Amino acid sequence: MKLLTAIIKPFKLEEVRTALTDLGLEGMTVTEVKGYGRQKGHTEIYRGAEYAVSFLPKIKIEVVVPAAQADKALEVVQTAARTGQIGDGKIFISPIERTVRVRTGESDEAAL
Amino acid sequence: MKLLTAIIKPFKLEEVRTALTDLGLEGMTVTEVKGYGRQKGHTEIYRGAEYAVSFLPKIKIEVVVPAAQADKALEVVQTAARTGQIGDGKIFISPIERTVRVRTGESDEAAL
Amino acid sequence: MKLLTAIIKPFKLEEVRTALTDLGLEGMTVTEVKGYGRQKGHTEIYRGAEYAVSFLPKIKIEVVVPAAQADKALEVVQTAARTGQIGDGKIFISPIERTVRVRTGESDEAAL
Amino acid sequence: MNEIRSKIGLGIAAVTVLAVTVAPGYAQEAAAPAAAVAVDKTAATAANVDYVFNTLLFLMTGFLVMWMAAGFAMLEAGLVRTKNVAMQCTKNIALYSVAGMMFWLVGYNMMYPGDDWIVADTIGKFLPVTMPDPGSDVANGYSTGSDWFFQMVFCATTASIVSGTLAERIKLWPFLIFVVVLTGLIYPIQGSWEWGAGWLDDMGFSDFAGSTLVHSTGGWAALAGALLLGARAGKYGPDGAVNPMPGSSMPLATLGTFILWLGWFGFNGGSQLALGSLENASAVSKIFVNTNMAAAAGVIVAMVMTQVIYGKVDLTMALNGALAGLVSITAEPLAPAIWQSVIIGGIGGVIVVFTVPLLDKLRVDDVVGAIPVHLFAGIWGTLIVAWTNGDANVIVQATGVAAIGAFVFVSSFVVWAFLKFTIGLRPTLEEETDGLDKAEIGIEAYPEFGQGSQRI
Amino acid sequence: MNEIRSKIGLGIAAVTVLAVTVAPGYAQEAAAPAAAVAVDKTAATAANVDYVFNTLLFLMTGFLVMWMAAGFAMLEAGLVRTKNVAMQCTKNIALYSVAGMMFWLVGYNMMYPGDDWIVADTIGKFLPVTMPDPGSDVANGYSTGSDWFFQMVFCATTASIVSGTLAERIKLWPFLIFVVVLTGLIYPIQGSWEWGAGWLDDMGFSDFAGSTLVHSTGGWAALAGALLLGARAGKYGPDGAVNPMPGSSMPLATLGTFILWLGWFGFNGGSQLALGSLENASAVSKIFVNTNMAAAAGVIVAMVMTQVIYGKVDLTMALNGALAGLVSITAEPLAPAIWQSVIIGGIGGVIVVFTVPLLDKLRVDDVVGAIPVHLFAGIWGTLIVAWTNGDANVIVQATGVAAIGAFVFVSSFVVWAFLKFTIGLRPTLEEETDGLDKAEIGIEAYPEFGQGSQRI
Amino acid sequence: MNEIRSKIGLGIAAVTVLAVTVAPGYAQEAAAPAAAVAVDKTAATAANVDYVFNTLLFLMTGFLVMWMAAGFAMLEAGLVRTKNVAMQCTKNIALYSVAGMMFWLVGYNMMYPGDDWIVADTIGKFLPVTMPDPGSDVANGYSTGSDWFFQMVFCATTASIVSGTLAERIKLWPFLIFVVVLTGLIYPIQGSWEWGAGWLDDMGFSDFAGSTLVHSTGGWAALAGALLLGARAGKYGPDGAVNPMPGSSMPLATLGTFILWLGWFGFNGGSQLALGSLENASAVSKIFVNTNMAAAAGVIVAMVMTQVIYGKVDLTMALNGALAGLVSITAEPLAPAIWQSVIIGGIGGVIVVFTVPLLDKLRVDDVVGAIPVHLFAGIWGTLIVAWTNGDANVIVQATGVAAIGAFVFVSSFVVWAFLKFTIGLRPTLEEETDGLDKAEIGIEAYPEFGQGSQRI
Ligand SMILES: Nc1ncnc2c1ncn2[C@@H]1O[C@H](COP(=O)(O)OP(=O)(O)O)[C@@H](O)[C@H]1O
Ligand SMILES: Nc1ncnc2c1ncn2[C@@H]1O[C@H](COP(=O)(O)OP(=O)(O)O)[C@@H](O)[C@H]1O
Ligand SMILES: Nc1ncnc2c1ncn2[C@@H]1O[C@H](COP(=O)(O)OP(=O)(O)O)[C@@H](O)[C@H]1O
Repeated sequence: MKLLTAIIKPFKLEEVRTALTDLGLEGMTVTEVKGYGRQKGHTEIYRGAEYAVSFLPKIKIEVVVPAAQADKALEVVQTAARTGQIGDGKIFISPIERTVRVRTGESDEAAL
Repeated sequence: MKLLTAIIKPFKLEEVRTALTDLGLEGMTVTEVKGYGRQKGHTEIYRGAEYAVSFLPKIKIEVVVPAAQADKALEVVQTAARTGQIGDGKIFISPIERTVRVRTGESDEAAL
Repeated sequence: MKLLTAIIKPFKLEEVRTALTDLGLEGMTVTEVKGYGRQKGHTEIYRGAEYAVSFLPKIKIEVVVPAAQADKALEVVQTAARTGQIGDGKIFISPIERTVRVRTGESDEAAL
Repeated sequence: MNEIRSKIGLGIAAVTVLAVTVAPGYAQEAAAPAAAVAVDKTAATAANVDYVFNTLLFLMTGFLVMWMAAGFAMLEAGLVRTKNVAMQCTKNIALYSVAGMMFWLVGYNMMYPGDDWIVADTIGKFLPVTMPDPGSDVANGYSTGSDWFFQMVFCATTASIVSGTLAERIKLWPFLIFVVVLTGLIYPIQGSWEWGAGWLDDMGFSDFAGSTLVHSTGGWAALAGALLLGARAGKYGPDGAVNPMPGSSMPLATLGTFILWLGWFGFNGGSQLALGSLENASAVSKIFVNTNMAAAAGVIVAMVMTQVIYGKVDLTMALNGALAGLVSITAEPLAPAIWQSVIIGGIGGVIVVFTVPLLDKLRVDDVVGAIPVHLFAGIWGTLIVAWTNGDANVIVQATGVAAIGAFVFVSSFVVWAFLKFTIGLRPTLEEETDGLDKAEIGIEAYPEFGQGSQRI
Repeated sequence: MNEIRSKIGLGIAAVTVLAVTVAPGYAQEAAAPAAAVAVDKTAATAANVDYVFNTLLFLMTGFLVMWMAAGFAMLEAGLVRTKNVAMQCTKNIALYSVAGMMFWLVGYNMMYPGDDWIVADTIGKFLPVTMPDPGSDVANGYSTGSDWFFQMVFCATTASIVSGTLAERIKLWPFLIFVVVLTGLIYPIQGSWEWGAGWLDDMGFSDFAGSTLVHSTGGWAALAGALLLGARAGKYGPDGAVNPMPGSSMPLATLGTFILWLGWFGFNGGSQLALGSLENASAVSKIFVNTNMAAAAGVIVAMVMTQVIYGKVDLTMALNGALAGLVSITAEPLAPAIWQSVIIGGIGGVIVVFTVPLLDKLRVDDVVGAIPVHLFAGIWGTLIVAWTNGDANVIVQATGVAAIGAFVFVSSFVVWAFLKFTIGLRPTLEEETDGLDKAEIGIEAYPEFGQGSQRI
Repeated sequence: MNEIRSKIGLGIAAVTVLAVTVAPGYAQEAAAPAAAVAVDKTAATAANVDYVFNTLLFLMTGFLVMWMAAGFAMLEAGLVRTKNVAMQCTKNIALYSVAGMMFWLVGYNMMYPGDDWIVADTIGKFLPVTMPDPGSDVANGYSTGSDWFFQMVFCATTASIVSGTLAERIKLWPFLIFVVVLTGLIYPIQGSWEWGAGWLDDMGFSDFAGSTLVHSTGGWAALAGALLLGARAGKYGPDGAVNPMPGSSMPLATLGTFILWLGWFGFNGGSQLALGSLENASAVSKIFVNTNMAAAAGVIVAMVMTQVIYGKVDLTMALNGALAGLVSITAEPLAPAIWQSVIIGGIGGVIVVFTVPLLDKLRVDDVVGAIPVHLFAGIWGTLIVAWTNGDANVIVQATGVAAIGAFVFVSSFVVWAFLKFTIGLRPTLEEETDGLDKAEIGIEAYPEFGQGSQRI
């Protein structure tokens, strides 16, 4: 199995969720994060003093998929999350060795 | 070493923490997340219009353990987090190649 | 590529960010987390009853780097995050198999 | 030909020699014969100066007490967990609305029946309130509407108290049904015994602004509910453990307390019931001072005690301390010297610090500390009246406390029990776990996840 | 030789036999001839008792209405998304400031021109306000300053209403420029027609405290803006879908509503414009009662209806219900019996529950529900005056509603259109997506990320 | 035989021909001879009309100023970081309580010693306050209790100012000990020089409502503390860098500012000290108007300036601008024409925009901007009195500013230094880093992590 981690713009969450569901992937976990990249944040002035707002709000989506579906999932996420503007985000794929469903104890792909 | 990532129901956090501590695992990191799976969220009505609350509040626990202890840890987490209801969550195991303790520079299992 | 995950004290975030940027790593994602480790949390009394505040606020930094730069990145993070006090945190390194930049579709190291 | 606001045609029509109305200090000398005098109520302003002052007192202190509804809402919103905050807001605005409705339909005339009792000196008449024509409202030394408003907000306060204790585990509509009975029957019946010149008043019981009539009454109703409802899931461990469940927002709780403190000047000051004489104006002033000092003492005592006992100041106890000080002085805010007010209020603070954990030991789950603050400090305040008010007698005071306590507790218990065994009081465990906002209100208090994650 | 505060030298200088000023119930009988009487204004206190009471009424109810500015700020802060909360706070404190400035420079004298019209009974004079010397302020039955203050806060309320509807998608400065025109010209011109004794007043139109003059006016201005501005990005889907965007904080929205409710006692009560007689004091009292009951009915109706229709109580609808009840009773809070107030306010609640989704169907994006609450309930409240006030006539009432509606809508539309096609009203889509706090204010409402992540 | 509330036995006892008390406009003409007249204080209401009005003014404006304590609490809670919010709430409710206690035990009689000075015209007598019997409170033209209450809330305001500047890095108890000295000695001693008819008053110094006596005094005490305490860890970089530490909640800061603005009508309006005549009622009204306009000007100026200088409106500066406008007009809210108030308040806004960054350049860490708002604008407001008040003289005004400044700064410095070198002022760096909520209060302001993660 693979863990697909996508850092996306927050307002794209719903589209990405729908895209993944359409693919038959019915589970995911999202986290509120802040990101820093090419899109650099900006300087603000607070009470007359400058300060850098380095990090911008992003959403992290984590979805564990059967290895065979990883490429397809990556593709639909990329399509759904894309605006073409800087700061659109990144998708990372990493290995998952084992998965267990807490409720039933089912393992691996059966647990997804 | 292995990273054990558990997505659980929020109110099970304390039980899971205790279970892991009892196993001698004295470190973990938790994150407030929202999840989507078989347990689907629900529809709400706000000011007369329907909208989907797709994601439900969950807690993500990350604990890095010596490879040898991974199975045991997985087992106790599953036991502690289980309610038998839909939405109980998932446990994922993935590889960690290196660990360093910031304070001392100790490495790998010594750093856990 | 490697994913470097660092759990650090919140007020060290800016220093760690600068250190990584100085290394030429221009992307990272941060998450507000709570942690538990040697540094154990503490007991508080609320309205006359004791309760354990088990988890302390930490910041999780995730940065995906080319494999070749992983050691260097780990080193600068450790230096920047260190106070020498208990609770300074941990750094974990894990494998990333693929990276895609959402905006352009560029892959792997070109996407970082 | 309607309102022409400001500048236009608002003239001064005549100059007359003045006849004036006189009323001796009401609260203190209420036995004064009610000699209604037919003064020409539209011709001469000053003839009604006293009337205007008294009415103004009711209106001004009335809106301060009305503001306490917001104070309870904020205090409770701050002391419940995030998942129940919207529910608590809903309950508070709803109960204030229901109290107004019931006090119009039933409560007021049942509480102040004049000579028109169903059971003499015990149960008043049953009749909705109608407002007299403004021009012919001469029966009392103040306007009927202002009095109704002032008394109504007291009734609402009683219901607010109940809301806090039972938070986080009671369904909305059963709670509101209880409020209907509480504000329509229970509160006005017991209130008539004293403020309606019923049997307790005949006995010489003394409760100036309602330590017993309002605060203990709310406390007893809350206690009956808490016993039947049980504690929040997880609050008490099987091994005698108490699991604190800290509230969602300390600044909201603090704001709520400040609102209540402010409102209390109205609560106690307005209970002088008259303003338009040197004696009454001074009495109201003295009440302001004593009210403030009792609250201040409650805060300081709670802070020092929690610092000494627990090693840290407990903010929520300090807030409860302020309120306990206020409740303690409410039965007699006029007679005490300042130093006596300080002691009375300070002991209110002591009561909070000791009885909040005590209730937990007894496994009575009182989310916001309303029972210590309103019931225990209310009893204390009522009994100690005898210290500073020569006309009061501690046995009589205890009788009043006991009589009202028994009546309110039993009748509330019956109503709660009826609700429990018919429509049920508690949501399911799952609903409680998920939070009542999700189960009953359909919107979370802070619904956003991920800044900007809502559509665009 | 300046202030010597308290205890020192504040003596009682003389005892005189009293001559007193008299004013019959103003609001009801405003046709009373304005016979200014030269009383010795420094010599005898009681000679000015009525003057002092009336002035005090304006000051006290005026500060209550001023407080409504905070109510709107909190309500709107709670009902917009987090990324626009600081912007909403900024707009609200700014608009209150601008309203004060404009009502001084232009508004007040344009609204109350006396006999000094530019266009007779239609457009008042153009002149900044100056305060008379306190010692010689005898022209009316109250102090000029107190009246200006009371009328100014009404003007500010009108602007607050607009702010809520247009939230989350309008740039700061264009909005404030609109507020300049609204508070300096649009509001006072239409206001003069009725409260300035202009042509609507001559016709017999009746709007006691401003269901039409204040609330509908704000609502029309908001509607014109909403039409020109368009909906928030993403609010309406291409397929007719409505995407709710729940607000950031239910407790802030609740607090705001309680503040508004409290302030409304000032809004309606102070509109009696006089306090210093039995009749006036009683009238103010009756207004308090009716105001409270209409709001309570609005809450209860909105709660019951959302429970029945949607299966859960909608807190934001209940809050809107309170406000709609208040707006509904504002055109005539004095004449109705209590039960009539309950019905009038309750129908306000019905209006909210039905028209909030209706507006969404029409794709008019009203973030806080200001159009249902202030415009629709304002029209309802104005028309129903004829039911309880024998002097009012439903045709005349409808004429007033239509005339003011047409004037305010058209003139607002022109101003909004001018702004739209010159400096522009809307931020870029990216700015809107990121939130206006970032784009225009430079600080987020809750700027911290990660507790303690700011430097040390 | 106690209270019989409402409807029962509150009669009108007699009709008498009226003798009335008269008092010329106090604040302006305080030199008027204090001729205490023995009127029958219980018999005839109207004989005491003036007394009742003045007392009512103190009570009403007093509760508005009391409400400012909540305003400071919310403003400061909003402007400190999350980890210190509960601490700031605790400090604010505690300091209000302590101020009341000290002003009773020592402050009031030291500030208003009458003829009973320890050092003539410089240090007043040392005696706790006792309240006269309500019926015999005839010495002044108002009730003693009402005056004490009104003056006490001013004293508390002074302490609130200090709390904001020193936030986020001072331990609770040393801070409260300083408050004991400030409210018990420093504030009343300097206050006696002017409002107690001491030497500054003899010189002709003029400070109507306390730009210097209250606001600068708070500011000087805060400045002395800030110098001895040092900046928050990390606030200033080694290279001259200033690291902003944005506050936790803009809506709470906005709410706090609105509360303060509302309270200020009491602060300035009540300082007229009398209401019961045409002249006084009009003066209070004019004060309301000027107070409002100065604040509005402060907001607008701060908004325009931050827009022009920084390219975005700074909300916190706009809020500070309102307060600086208010402080600026406080020394003389009665004499100015409206346009003068606008200028005086607007320059308050200018002061804020320029001196907030200036203080940072000087590395004086003032968390909420209290020194610019209260000290700098307070000095400005005091000096400019000479422009509008013919009786004031700019040299005398400067003398007062300097004398009070020197006394308060030096005495505060000594107290702070004493505390610093005995029990210590600062928490450890680790405690500061973790936040004072954890270190000193034991509960975080928003204690929940993960919605629902607390037990069930
Ligand atoms: N090397 C990285 N490791 C982890 N997260 C990253 C990395 N680079 C970028 N990100 C995340 O992706 C987001 C978008 O990246 P950015 O470089 O701004 O945009 P783009 O990929 O369109 O050039 C960042 O805000 C950050 O959260
Ligand atoms: N494929 C997945 N990848 C990542 N997280 C998942 C995945 N499937 C489920 N989860 C997480 O686990 C939670 C519980 O899953 P769910 O399917 O609702 O329950 P159950 O496993 O009991 O059937 C989800 O809310 C989500 O956070
Ligand atoms: N085994 C682990 N797995 C995941 N996170 C850990 C683990 N051990 C520690 N952490 C994280 O690192 C933080 C610091 O660890 P701690 O043991 O307190 O300090 P130190 O490493 O200095 O001894 C913890 O609060 C927790 O967030």
